[in-house]
Amino acid sequence: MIDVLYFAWVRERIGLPSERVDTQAQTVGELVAELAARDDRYAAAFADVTALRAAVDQELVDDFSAPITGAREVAFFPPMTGG
Amino acid sequence: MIDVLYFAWVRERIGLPSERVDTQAQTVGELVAELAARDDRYAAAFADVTALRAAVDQELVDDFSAPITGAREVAFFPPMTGG
Amino acid sequence: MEIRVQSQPFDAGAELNQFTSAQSSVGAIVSFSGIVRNNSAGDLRAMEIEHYPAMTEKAITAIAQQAQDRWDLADVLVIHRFGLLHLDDPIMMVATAARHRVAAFAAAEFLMDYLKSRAPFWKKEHGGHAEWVAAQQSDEDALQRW
Amino acid sequence: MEIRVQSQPFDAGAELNQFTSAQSSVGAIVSFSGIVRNNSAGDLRAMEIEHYPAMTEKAITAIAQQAQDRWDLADVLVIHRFGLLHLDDPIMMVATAARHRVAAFAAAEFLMDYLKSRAPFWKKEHGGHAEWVAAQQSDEDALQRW
Repeated sequence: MIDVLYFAWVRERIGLPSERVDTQAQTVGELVAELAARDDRYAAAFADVTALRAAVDQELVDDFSAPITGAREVAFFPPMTGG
Repeated sequence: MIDVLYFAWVRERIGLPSERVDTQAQTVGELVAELAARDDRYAAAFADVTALRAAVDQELVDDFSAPITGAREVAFFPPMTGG
Repeated sequence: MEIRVQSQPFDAGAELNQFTSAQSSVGAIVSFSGIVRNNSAGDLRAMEIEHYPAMTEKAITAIAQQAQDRWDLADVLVIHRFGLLHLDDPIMMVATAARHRVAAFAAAEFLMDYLKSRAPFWKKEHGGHAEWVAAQQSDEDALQRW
Repeated sequence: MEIRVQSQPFDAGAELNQFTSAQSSVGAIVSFSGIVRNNSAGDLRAMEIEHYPAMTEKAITAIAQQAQDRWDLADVLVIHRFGLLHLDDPIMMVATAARHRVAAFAAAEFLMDYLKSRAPFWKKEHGGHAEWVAAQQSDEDALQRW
């Protein structure tokens, strides 16, 4: 079980800020594939992965091949717009 | 007649903040040569012209060949240390 | 080093003075304040800032630590708001203190460049319609110079 | 644009807030404050700042005008003191306001680089003995980047 968090338009498209997911996915990319297959809302949220960023246990990952084994929390969001 | 102003250590070496000078000098450099010839204090102030900067009518000049004909005020000082 | 993530407004001038008076014999203080400006349509009613609470302070602290490792800084302050903001409200500020101006300026710009693209905030403009602010390629490119 | 040359102290935070509130829908405010720091011997009692009254405001105005010509700025503030100052006293400040942070930062650094070497101020440190602060070659070199 892993906590999956969504922010900004990813959250809006999926309609949830977070959920617990039971998954065997080993990488961020495998988790994305699983989620995207769920229904139209998830498919829309994950349609363009180049527009998405992810963090594993609150650390930004460089790309979606990043491992999630042992992770407690994975977050998906658009590129940050702080400052 | 021209007003000649001195600042910082130039002022201290000459012992005056300003004076009126009767001169036929056509350039900053000619004025420096006249002043430096006056006495030891002036000679000390103008000994190293590379350490000096000048302004003619409150405009910094690029070098001492700058003309002073018609000018009302010439100032001598070390490189500025504002900020 | 002080990092604050908050929904309440802050007084940039008071923060600058407090930051300055906490220093001793520092020659240079640089501050940056980010303020809600209008959208391109000119009809902004509010700006909503979402963030990732568990990550935000950690991410900003890591960025500030990088700045301290890189330049000879006496101190760093970062304040960043989230929630609902209005036109001309303060969004965030950074301040840097150093012996010399070059370090204070470089560190403040570094902090801003990284906060822009690497701190987990997302801005939504509420105007005629609501729209998430898109990340700028120029902001991503700005990281290349460091 | 506001240029002030004065002997009295000023409140950098209050100046920053007043400058900020005078803007409308500006995204970025950068400020720099210069503060009296100790000399290398650590025995500074006072810093004396001499200036060229007839030239000072004119020179600073020309520098600020150059900054406004060069960047898309909403406003510029420069305050510079002269006279006798003490450790940790504010010497001067600049503030710049712009839509975007890049212009606000660049203009503030440009102003500082030029004020350092092209505004008619001379600093004397009164410590164990009194000494005029020497201009740094690095400050002269800093002008080359603009």
